[in-house]
Amino acid sequence: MTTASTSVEKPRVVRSGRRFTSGDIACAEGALAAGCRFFAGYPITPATEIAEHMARRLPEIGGVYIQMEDEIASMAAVIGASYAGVKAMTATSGPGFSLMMENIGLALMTETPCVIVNVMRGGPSTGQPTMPGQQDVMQARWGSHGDYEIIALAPSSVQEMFDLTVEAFNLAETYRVPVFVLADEIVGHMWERITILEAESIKIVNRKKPTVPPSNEFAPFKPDEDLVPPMAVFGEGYHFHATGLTHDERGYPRTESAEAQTRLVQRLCNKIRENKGRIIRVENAMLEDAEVAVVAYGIAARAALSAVRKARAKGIKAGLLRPVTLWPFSEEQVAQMARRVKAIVVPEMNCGQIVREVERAAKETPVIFLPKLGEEPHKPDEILDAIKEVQK
Amino acid sequence: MTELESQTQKKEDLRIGVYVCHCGLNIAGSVDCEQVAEFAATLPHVVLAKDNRYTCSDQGQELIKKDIREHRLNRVVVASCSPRLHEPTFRRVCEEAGLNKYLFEMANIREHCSWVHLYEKEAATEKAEDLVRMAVAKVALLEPETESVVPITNKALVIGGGVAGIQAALDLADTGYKVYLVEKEPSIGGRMAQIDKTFPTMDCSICILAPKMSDVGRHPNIELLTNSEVLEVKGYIGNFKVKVLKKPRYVTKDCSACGDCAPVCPVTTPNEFDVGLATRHAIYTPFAQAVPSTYIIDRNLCLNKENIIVCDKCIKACERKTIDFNIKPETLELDIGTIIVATGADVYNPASLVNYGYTKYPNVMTSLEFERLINAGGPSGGRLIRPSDMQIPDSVAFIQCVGSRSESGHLYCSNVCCMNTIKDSLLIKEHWPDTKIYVYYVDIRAYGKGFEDLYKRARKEGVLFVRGLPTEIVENKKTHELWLVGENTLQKEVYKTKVGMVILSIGIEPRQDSDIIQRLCTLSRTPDGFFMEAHPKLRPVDAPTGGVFLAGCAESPKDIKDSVTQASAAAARASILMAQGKVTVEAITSKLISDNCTGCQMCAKVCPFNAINVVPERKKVELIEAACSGCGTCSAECPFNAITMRHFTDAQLFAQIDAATEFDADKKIVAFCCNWCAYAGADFAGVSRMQYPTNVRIIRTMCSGRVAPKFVERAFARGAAAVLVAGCHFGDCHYINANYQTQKRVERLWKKMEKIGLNKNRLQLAWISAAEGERLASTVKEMQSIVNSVTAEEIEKSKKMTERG
Amino acid sequence: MPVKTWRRPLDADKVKPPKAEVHVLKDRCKGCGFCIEFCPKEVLEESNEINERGVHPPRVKDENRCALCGFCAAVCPDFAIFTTEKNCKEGC
Amino acid sequence: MTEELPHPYEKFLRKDRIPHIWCEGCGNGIILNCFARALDELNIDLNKVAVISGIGCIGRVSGYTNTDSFHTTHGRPIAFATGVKLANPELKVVVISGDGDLFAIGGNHFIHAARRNLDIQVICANNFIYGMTGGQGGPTTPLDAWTTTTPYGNIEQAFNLVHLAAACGAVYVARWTTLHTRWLTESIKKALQKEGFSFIEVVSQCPEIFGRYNNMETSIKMMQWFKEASEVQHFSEPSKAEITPHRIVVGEFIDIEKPSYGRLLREMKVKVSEKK
Repeated sequence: MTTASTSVEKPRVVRSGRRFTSGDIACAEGALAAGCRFFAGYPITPATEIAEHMARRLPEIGGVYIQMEDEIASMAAVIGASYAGVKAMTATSGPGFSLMMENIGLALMTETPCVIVNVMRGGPSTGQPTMPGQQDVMQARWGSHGDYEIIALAPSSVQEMFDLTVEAFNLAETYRVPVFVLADEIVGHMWERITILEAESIKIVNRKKPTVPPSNEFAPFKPDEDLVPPMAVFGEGYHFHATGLTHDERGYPRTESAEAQTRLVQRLCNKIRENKGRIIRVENAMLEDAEVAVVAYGIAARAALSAVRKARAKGIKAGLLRPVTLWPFSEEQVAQMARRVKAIVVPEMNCGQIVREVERAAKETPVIFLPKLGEEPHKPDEILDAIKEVQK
Repeated sequence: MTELESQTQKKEDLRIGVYVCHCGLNIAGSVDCEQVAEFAATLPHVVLAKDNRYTCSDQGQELIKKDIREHRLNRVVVASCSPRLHEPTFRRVCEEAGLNKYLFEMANIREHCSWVHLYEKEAATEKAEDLVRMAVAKVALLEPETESVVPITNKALVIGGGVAGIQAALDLADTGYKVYLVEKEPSIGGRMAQIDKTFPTMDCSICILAPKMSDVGRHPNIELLTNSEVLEVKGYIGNFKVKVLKKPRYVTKDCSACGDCAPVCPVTTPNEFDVGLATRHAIYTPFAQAVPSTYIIDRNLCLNKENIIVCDKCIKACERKTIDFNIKPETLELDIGTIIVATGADVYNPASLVNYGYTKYPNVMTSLEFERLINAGGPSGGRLIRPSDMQIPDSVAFIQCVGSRSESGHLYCSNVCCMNTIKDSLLIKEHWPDTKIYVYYVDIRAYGKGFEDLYKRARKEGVLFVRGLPTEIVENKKTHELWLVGENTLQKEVYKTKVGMVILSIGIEPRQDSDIIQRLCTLSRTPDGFFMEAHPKLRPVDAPTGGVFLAGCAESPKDIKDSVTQASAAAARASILMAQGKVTVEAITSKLISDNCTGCQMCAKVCPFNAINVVPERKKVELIEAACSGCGTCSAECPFNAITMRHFTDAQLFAQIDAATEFDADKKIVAFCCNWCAYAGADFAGVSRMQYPTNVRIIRTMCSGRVAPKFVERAFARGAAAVLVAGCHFGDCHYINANYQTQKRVERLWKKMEKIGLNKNRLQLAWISAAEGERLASTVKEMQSIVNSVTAEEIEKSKKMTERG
Repeated sequence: MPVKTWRRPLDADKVKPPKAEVHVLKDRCKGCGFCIEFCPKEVLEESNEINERGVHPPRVKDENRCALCGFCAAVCPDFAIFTTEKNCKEGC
Repeated sequence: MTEELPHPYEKFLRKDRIPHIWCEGCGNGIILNCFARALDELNIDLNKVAVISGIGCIGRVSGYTNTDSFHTTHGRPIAFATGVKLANPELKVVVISGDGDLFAIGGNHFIHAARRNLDIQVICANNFIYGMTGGQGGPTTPLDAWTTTTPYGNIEQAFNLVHLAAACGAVYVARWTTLHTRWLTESIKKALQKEGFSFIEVVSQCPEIFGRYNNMETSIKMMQWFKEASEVQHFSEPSKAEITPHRIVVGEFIDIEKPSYGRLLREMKVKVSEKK
């Protein structure tokens, strides 16, 4: 185990200890801690610092950083690296995210473990590069064509930028699926004190390897009970084939068979849906006896929390439900909570995206939406006013 | 000044000296030389006429010089042998006496007179007088000429890489001249490389040749162009422009001749070098000691024909990656000063002699096949095995003169076969002493140094020499043994001998492709078909064309020693030229009389050397003297008398015609003969003492193309009974193709004669090579009937020919 | 060189090119005809039988002509033809 | 004539995938054939080969090679290969794809991979059109050629692929036709042994569409065109390497040494670790 004193000489993979750092850097360090050794990206505000930090750190620890010609290529390279057996990621923001959609689809179809960090900014199009936003939440869910389920995590602190990036990799490896870290400009650029655990205390998950030896009958997409196929990688002798076409368990194209299409696409969805319980994480604050609930994620959740505290100080029974996992959406948790509260307040830095999911889950319980666009995040009092409002 | 002026102005001060030569009895034997001399004295402007025994002797030459000085002679005529022999001698004499050498003329009263009319002294004498009259008439009109000097390129081209070519190339290169050695085959070495041992010394042929071959390969001054052919030779002595086609080997110079490629090649064919006794592949080297050692791909055999590579076995086998099917043929353009033709010879193919059964009986083979068979490096590893059963025969018969000295093959003796057989018989004795060996011969010719000893040795070793060739060979179908049947002409008894193997001692014949080189270098050939030297005695290695020399079997059948000797001689001759660095070319070139030229370009069209440019703006042509070779076909073509030939002007030729026809023209044949073929042919008739009628008067032109219709018409107008125009055979023309114009002109004349009702047979056209003395003689004989048939009326009619024309 | 070679070379047996065996995987053939068209020895021809794919696979006209250059195998888009050297131990 | 023996290149193919989907006389099969032969002759460890293809007829090739293989999205095989090669430098990463995939939608990836001198081999089957989608014009369609989207004759200039590759910095560039199987195989072998970015253009026949609509009705006719028109001009000026109805300049155009991205990356890592 490396001690703090020797750490100066030898570049450490995990920079354990308490340090003061930014969200983007914490994200990068989290990736390294999770075992990421390949980063392909393209400069874009406000995610650039992740690339820059990876460019500095990866060579030190034997990894590869490459700046590709665009985000399409970055995403393709990430898939390639993952298929060559290396944990890989990319980081971008709205415009780049759009370009990545094509190969995110490929990653979904070929069940490629990889992590895509989207430090959200104001859109559409080039929008406001240096301003925060939460506008890509739905794109993350539906952006690529076709039917699928993905996983997205929403950090709301620098600490979480580290922790959730580690978790993103673990989920990607567990379910063979691209996992998004949906941060935003504020969290990405924010500096906070964080604690990085010792390497061995950080839980790392690696993809399942095939238990059968290489053979002509090897079926690279034959799932286990958890619906996730063990993953062979290039160079191990399995001589397997993967394609973006609808394929059978051998990985061979099945472009005419309805049965094959149903079988494959169903499984791609189900391997996430049926493991929801294990995937979804929500954080509750003072929700037990709450009469008014706030549902918020990312940066908005921080203002929401102080709003709830202020409300309690004024004797209003308010509480907070924060989906840490944005996708799959924590429908049950919200539904249960909705049955107990009088109303739900949903602040989002967009014109209404997650709020639709909340409304769907809340059924009759009224939902008040607090949109926010541009430079400033929500102020706690704005949310408090909304809480007071529904209290009347 | 115009010709007329110059003539009239000369007339006053012309002082001509005439010398009539006895040439021992060569001339005096059938010509009354004193009488001819006395006659000469009576001719206009002749200030002195003498006869002497040998005009070409030192005293003879001194006498002429003395006379030129003392009697202020400004023109000289020597009546003796052919100008082709001694004109240079007497021209030099004139020059030494301060007289321009172009003011000299010869009357050929030996080859064209005394020798061909041995038994008609009177008629011969009369003809000699005519010939002198003609010479005097011409000399009176001759003008001093200055010869132009041209530089000589210091580079030699040797065509043929046999032992002769190799020797010539090495000698020239060692002298310090750049040499291009062009060889058709993939390797140099030629026939000598195929032979096992050489006579009479019995040393290993390739062992003594190989070092020379590699010397050639390494020599800094030699550029070796194998697998190459001469495409074109333009220009003239010292300044040839030669095009050589370098055919691709498809293997680069980096080839280490490791031989890994050949065995994997899937296609095979009989190996030419081993005369088909061994097999080779499409990629091969002809023999172990080949130079260059680089392998070569026979694309006709190789599977990779067109633009695609179907088979890559050799490419794969070649570690050094030297095989490149993409190499393209290239044409090199070389500036050459001198050329040595050493193209060698073929061997006679005895298949045509059915009675010997070659190609029918497996155990009948040629002496060349024998060489490969007996050669330790050959297909049988030196074992003398019979193809029928691969066994060593207990008896062997050699048959001499196969294809030589016989009507069925060639008439000449091939020179090497006797000694070669003797050598071969000894080789057999050396390895298998008990073998019974018969040699059936016509004569044994062991003329050379050490030859007789070898012959004796063979007899001592028990080789049986039987005089009288077998009339036929009969094969025992089962055993493939051979019965030889013939007559022993010494014992006058029939023999019937059984042997295990027969070796046909085949002769040497001219290469089938000789005509190509002949055309390229404008050479002549003897009736045998070998290339003819400029003079059989005095210039034996010079070709008639300046700057071209001959070596080896291309000139005549000869053994290795003679080939090497001749090669060194040729190299020496070429070196002399190049060492001088320049050469003077005869001033016999065309001359423009600008006032008459209308720019009609007729001349330009017929010039074989593109020596005439058209200057449209001036409506005139201009002549390029350096390129002009002096055939004169331009002036013959010019309708406006705007071009004439130096030393063969219209006036000079008219004068000769008039002189020839001064007396009883109606009995005479006026013959125009070209210098290189017909005139030389007439000389050859003389040398061979072929007798023909005396009434022919030969006028020499450089080329039959010089013979303008007006000359023929002049002859008829003067009442000549018949006219002969004679030149080289088509293809042999010394001026490429000028004689085609001759043909056209004569045909035009024939039409004209028919139109005006003249018997066109009175004008004859004949192609006579320098070797065809016989043909000239017979032509003249045949023409007698015409001469006799011509009536006085016809003569009168033809006298008006010119006016009508 | 002039003398026409008419004899069977003495080493004819030693350097005899190996005998070939042409293998056609009939049902793989799609009938493009490249092997027939580009065989330098014209060993192949179109057969009149019809394979699974409904085309006429090539048939060997004269196996002895085959020089084993292997171009048929190299130019076949369908891995349907190849040649091997005949094992001539048992003589062929 | 027997049938028992398996085809000598069987081991390079996914037997259960043969016969392939390509049309009769399609050049793709020959390219696959030459690739197999190259692997055979170099006797490369098949466990260390990854074949990456894009979309289009030839894109299916990765499904037939008995190696690790990936059939990526349209135009992205090179980008994907970049990830594979950098993540596992031990692998020989070969991209086999079409002219439309590599030079229209994928053009950007091609030029940048060549610029980086990434250690991959790119083999492009150039059939002058989009075959899979039914014969539309593309970046290599010759001027005046008929395609379903150039019904009045093509008015766009075509890419000269070898010139493009050379200009972008490829260390090995060659062009052959599918008739030049021997040379093509040698070039593939060279490329596989070369450090850095190598590019081989294979002028290939699409008899079904391009041939049929441009008066070469049969695959043999198209091969005859290659035979008559092709002209080997090794190391000639790539910009002059034309492809016209009368002349197809083929050969090796570039063969140079230049440090590859992989090598520079390794050296950098060493430097970095020494610094610390």
